[in-house]
Amino acid sequence: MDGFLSLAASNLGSPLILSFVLGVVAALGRSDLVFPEAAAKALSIYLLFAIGMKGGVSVAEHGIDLRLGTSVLTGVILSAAMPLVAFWLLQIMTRLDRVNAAAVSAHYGSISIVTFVAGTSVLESAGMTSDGFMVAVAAAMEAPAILSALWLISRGGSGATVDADLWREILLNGSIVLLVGAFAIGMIVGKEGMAEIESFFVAPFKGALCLFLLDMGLVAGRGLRRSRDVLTPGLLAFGLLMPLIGGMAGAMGGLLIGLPTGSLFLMMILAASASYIAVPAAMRVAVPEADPGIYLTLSLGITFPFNLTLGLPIYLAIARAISGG
Amino acid sequence: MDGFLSLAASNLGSPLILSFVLGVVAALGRSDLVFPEAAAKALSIYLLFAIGMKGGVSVAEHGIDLRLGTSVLTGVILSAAMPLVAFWLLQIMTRLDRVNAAAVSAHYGSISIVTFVAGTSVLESAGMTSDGFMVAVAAAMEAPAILSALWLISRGGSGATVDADLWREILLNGSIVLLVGAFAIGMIVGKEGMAEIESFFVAPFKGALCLFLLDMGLVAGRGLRRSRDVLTPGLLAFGLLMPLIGGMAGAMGGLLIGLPTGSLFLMMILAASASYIAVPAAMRVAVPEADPGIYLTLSLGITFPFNLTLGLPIYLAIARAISGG
Amino acid sequence: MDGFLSLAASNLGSPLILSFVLGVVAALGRSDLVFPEAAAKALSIYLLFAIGMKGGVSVAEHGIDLRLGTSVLTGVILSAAMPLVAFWLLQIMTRLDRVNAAAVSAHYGSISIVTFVAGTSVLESAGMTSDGFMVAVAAAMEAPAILSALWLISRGGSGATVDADLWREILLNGSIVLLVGAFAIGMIVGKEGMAEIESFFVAPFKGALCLFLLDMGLVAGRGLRRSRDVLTPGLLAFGLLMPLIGGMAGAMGGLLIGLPTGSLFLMMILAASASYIAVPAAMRVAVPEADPGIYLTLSLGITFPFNLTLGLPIYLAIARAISGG
Amino acid sequence: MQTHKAKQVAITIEAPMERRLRAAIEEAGVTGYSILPVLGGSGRSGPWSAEGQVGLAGGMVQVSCIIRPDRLDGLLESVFSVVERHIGVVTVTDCDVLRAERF
Amino acid sequence: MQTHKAKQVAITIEAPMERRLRAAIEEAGVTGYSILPVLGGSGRSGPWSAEGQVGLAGGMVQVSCIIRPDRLDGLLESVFSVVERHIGVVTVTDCDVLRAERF
Amino acid sequence: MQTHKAKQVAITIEAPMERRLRAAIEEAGVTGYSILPVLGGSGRSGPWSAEGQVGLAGGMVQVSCIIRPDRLDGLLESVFSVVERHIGVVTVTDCDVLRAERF
Ligand SMILES: Nc1ncnc2c1ncn2[C@@H]1O[C@H](COP(=O)(O)O)[C@@H](O)[C@H]1O
Ligand SMILES: Nc1ncnc2c1ncn2[C@@H]1O[C@H](COP(=O)(O)O)[C@@H](O)[C@H]1O
Ligand SMILES: Nc1ncnc2c1ncn2[C@@H]1O[C@H](COP(=O)(O)O)[C@@H](O)[C@H]1O
Ligand code: NA
Ligand code: NA
Ligand code: NA
Repeated sequence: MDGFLSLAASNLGSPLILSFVLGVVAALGRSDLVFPEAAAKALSIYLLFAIGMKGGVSVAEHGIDLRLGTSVLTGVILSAAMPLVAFWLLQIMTRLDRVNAAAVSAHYGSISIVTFVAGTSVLESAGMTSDGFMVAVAAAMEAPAILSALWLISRGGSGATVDADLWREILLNGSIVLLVGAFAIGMIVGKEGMAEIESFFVAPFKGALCLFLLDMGLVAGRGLRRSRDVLTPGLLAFGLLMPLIGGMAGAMGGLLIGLPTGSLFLMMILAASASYIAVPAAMRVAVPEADPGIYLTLSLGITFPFNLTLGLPIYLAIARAISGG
Repeated sequence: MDGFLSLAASNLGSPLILSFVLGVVAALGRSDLVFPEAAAKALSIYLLFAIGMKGGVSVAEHGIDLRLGTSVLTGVILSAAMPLVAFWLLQIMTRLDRVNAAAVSAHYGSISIVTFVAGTSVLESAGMTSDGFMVAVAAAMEAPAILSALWLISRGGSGATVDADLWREILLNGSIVLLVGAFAIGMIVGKEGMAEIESFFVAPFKGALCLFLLDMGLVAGRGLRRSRDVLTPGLLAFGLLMPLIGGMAGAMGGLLIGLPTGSLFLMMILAASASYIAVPAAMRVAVPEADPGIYLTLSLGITFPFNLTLGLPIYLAIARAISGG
Repeated sequence: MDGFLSLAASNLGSPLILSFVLGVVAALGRSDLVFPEAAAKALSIYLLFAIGMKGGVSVAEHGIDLRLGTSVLTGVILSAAMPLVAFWLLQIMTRLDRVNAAAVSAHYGSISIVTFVAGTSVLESAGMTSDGFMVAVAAAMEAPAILSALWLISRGGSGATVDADLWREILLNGSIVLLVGAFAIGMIVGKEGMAEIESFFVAPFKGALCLFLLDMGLVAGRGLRRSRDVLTPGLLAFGLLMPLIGGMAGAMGGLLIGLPTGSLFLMMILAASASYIAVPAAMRVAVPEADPGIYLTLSLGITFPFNLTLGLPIYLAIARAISGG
Repeated sequence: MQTHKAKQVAITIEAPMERRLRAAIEEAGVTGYSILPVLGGSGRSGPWSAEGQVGLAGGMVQVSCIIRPDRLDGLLESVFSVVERHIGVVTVTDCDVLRAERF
Repeated sequence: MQTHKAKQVAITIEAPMERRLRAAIEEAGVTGYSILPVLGGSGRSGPWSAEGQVGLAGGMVQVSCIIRPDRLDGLLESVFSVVERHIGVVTVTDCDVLRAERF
Repeated sequence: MQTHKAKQVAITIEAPMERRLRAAIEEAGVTGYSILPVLGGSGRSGPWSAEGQVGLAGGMVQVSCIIRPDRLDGLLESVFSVVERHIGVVTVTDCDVLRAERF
């Protein structure tokens, strides 16, 4: 508990979280502070590329090991299975119809790469390490949840179908391509190749992440202001409970395959976090009937801030406790 | 004098000023060189965040001291009072009507954060320090001038009113929120927290400022090309005289409250500089009758370049002379 | 040959080239990964400014020397003469009409600054140096080719005329102004002035170039996908042969004026590379009848990737062989 | 396909006035509108361009509302109260819409 | 100058649907269209803004086609099949075009 | 509200031609126009997109002028002299404007 409190305090007092809070406060106070769309997109490309490459370099360093395979597999299973849990919970806790419940659950099976990145920087601050291949796990977990959700919907008789085009869009969406591509580049160039470019991709990374989190805070705050009425107590409770359940699922998966503390923590984060970029876009195409006000508010307005502020120290404390790290 | 000449020469020969000059020359020569709007906005967010945070960290280092309060108060008084001086001068020196004169004077009471930032980097090059709280003074000086100007207009019987919405827009405008928010973050995270992100916010700062000044030069040059006819000799003289008067007012205020040389210099800059972002936006809303061609040309086309090139060394020489620094 | 193979391998395995390849692959796979236009433009401003300034600083270091003049002159002659060679080749190898052939040849006389920059970073990795003034040569080679091409067209009786406006647009186009302006700034501020800003302009340069090449790969890949049908075998052959011819012409010019290995290599690159920014814009204005699908596909889709991947090591091997470096 | 008569009202206005214009439109009972960026232009107050600008003051946006014809007058009055003292252009165009039940 | 009657069809649709809409337009035999950015707006699904957004999901674009009047029905039907289940607005306006041979 | 008949002329043209088009418009005595960005599109010269582009060559812009009907012919002639050899689309639409004294 003591360890958790000091972790939580140091997390809440980090420039990353404070930048996010500043964004939320500015948006709720209706400041006219905004990030240009192009700048937000450019920052996200930078962050994805950097995190992917770092993962690849680290794998090149330590050699590919069997755990890469088992970890990716575990991630895929988690991503595919968690929507079922989320769907079931939503039917108990809320009055969402089948389509909306399925759409929401797709988000929770998938992942938030920014939460993942914030986790890696918590690890760094704590002087802990993690496996580079967790980036590949992150990429692998983006899509399966979408398919589970679409299956849930089609079982209900609604006509959500996935045509070839949508398949390609889901599997080759920008963030997966960047993560996987940069991961591959990192593996090829290794530590040496990285050395030439690390004053762009490594040193300034955390500061750039501050600005990105400021933007995320602005967007999340604006979303919250606009969608307050959507948030029933049931939905709110789901948005706080589901990440904890996901985190535990991630922990169990990670323990099963013997992940060390740092990677276990990241696996928990992946399972606990909810998508707000790739999945919403897929839902708009495949399930236009589902209300984005619900799934975006939940994943970006509730679960993302929760994970960022309280979730990270909770998951780290748990990861340490159960892995003996 | 000798000291001033060498200061002036080293200022004019710095990459910051030369970048600005390049922008002006390119615009006057009608090159098609342009900065994307989104990039300019992103750069300004970066600069405001960085300067705010650095100020906060420095305050965290040296402890809050009474002078923070007296300096902010002095700044607010200067910002509120200078428009009256400017208005009176404009009525003597030019033929502007009441509304345009008031609108112009609002700009001169308020501040230009880029001039301030350029000043801090002149200090740095000269190996001098300043108080971190001067950033808070800068933020505090943005708005009061607007109210003075609106009061001047309403006294004249014209219907410029400030509704609740405009109040919020003025006080929570993006640059104030960023400066104050980042200042607060800096105070919370302190030197230690800053260490993790300084290779993004500190080391590349000056280079980023070069690009931003290049853009400012392009915008200022384009503005000058378009608004040449607006510039009567009286207006031009005002645009060069008013910053000197403001600078002296800042110097007196700073001396009164016992600011050390570096901070005195910054106070002079704040008083001497004229707004070209926050105030114009407020004027467009509250006083649409005022001609932006006049106030933007003066503040961005005349006073900004003057301060940047000649003003900075002049103010520094004076600050040194009167404070015995 | 051995040297060449290892050069080629190290070039192909560098993060720069791999980023470009990632972009091409993503575009050909129709991923939705895109760079915001504003971010691409901002990156290009950064790169041009940085490369220009570095050149200027290096000239300030080593003093201006006669070779600056002779090199610029050689560059201008190459730029003006190569379109004639290209035009003649195109008439032999392809069925392009006069106007399209002239438009294409303008691109090959002019230069690709990104290829140049990639070349400087190959030099760096190889621990070799080059003359700072080669940046000025690059700037000087942008425009002459356009005039040669317009002359070729007008000789054919078609009415491509260059009015004063177009002249200004060609000579003061953004990239020339940035290169030359930053070069001048670099010469003025010298190594000392550069020191203050090099953690923005020097250290992160290569990493930023990676992202830019990723974008170039995306654009080139998209272009290829869209313009496949345009590419006859003749055109394709031209797009691979012409850079080699250009490179040899550059080598001869460089040898004649006694350039050392590094600069000789850069001169070869300038001659070998084809424009895809400045020249296309000029062609759209002056020769709207020419099909951009042809000249852009050739210069950006064929020659640029060729130079980047195979051309650079080839030119470096040749430069070393003939200059005894 | 079945289409229905409608009016498209396009208001080009300074960016700092956007929030007020939106409020006025909503006050007129119109909840559907789109906002398009404007890169630059020229008018009685001279030419301008958004390029390289940091502040809102320089820029303009175009707000476009598709409405049922009978709502036109209410909307125009509400809009006029905002643009009255400000620079900006208001145009009304006849158009047909698919899915009229939405308006 | 000589002008010809034409129709302008403007479709405001969510960005993730853009690719499908383009395909539908091309299927209807229409090869000319332009895509304009939309910064934000409001509708039955509430207000939105592109500012600071990273994903496509939030944004919309406006696709504008100028066509010969006799192609209108085919185009609308094709477009409708895409927008049917989705949010978005479709308007048709009469216009005149220069250089009608191009359409 | 009182409105007046006007014409809206919209010219979609390649970005490198923008400066010349503006000059032509001003030569025709028209001082009011707005410039809107175009993100991409398709036409006889194939599809294009501004995304990731650095140069002007690839992009297009849309210039929109609201004018008094009696100025239409002069404007079209002036515009035509610029677009004649270039790709681009010119449309004319009837509209009503508020505050006609401005045009
Ligand atoms: N006749 C017009 N057609 C299109 N846009 C216009 C027109 N007049 C003004 N505008 C736009 O509105 C802005 C302000 O116009 P003004 O109030 O006349 O200065 C201009 O800069 C243009 O962007
Ligand atoms: N009446 C309208 N006029 C203009 N744009 C509209 C209108 N209705 C909807 N839109 C645009 O279409 C988006 C989605 O509308 P809706 O489907 O009603 O939520 C809105 O956010 C607007 O950008
Ligand atoms: N019928 C049309 N409707 C709307 N925009 C068009 C149309 N035709 C062409 N355009 C635009 O003009 C550009 C050039 O057209 P084109 O000259 O036909 O290649 C296209 O890429 C579109 O952006
Ligand atoms: Na998850
Ligand atoms: Na001031
Ligand atoms: Na060349």
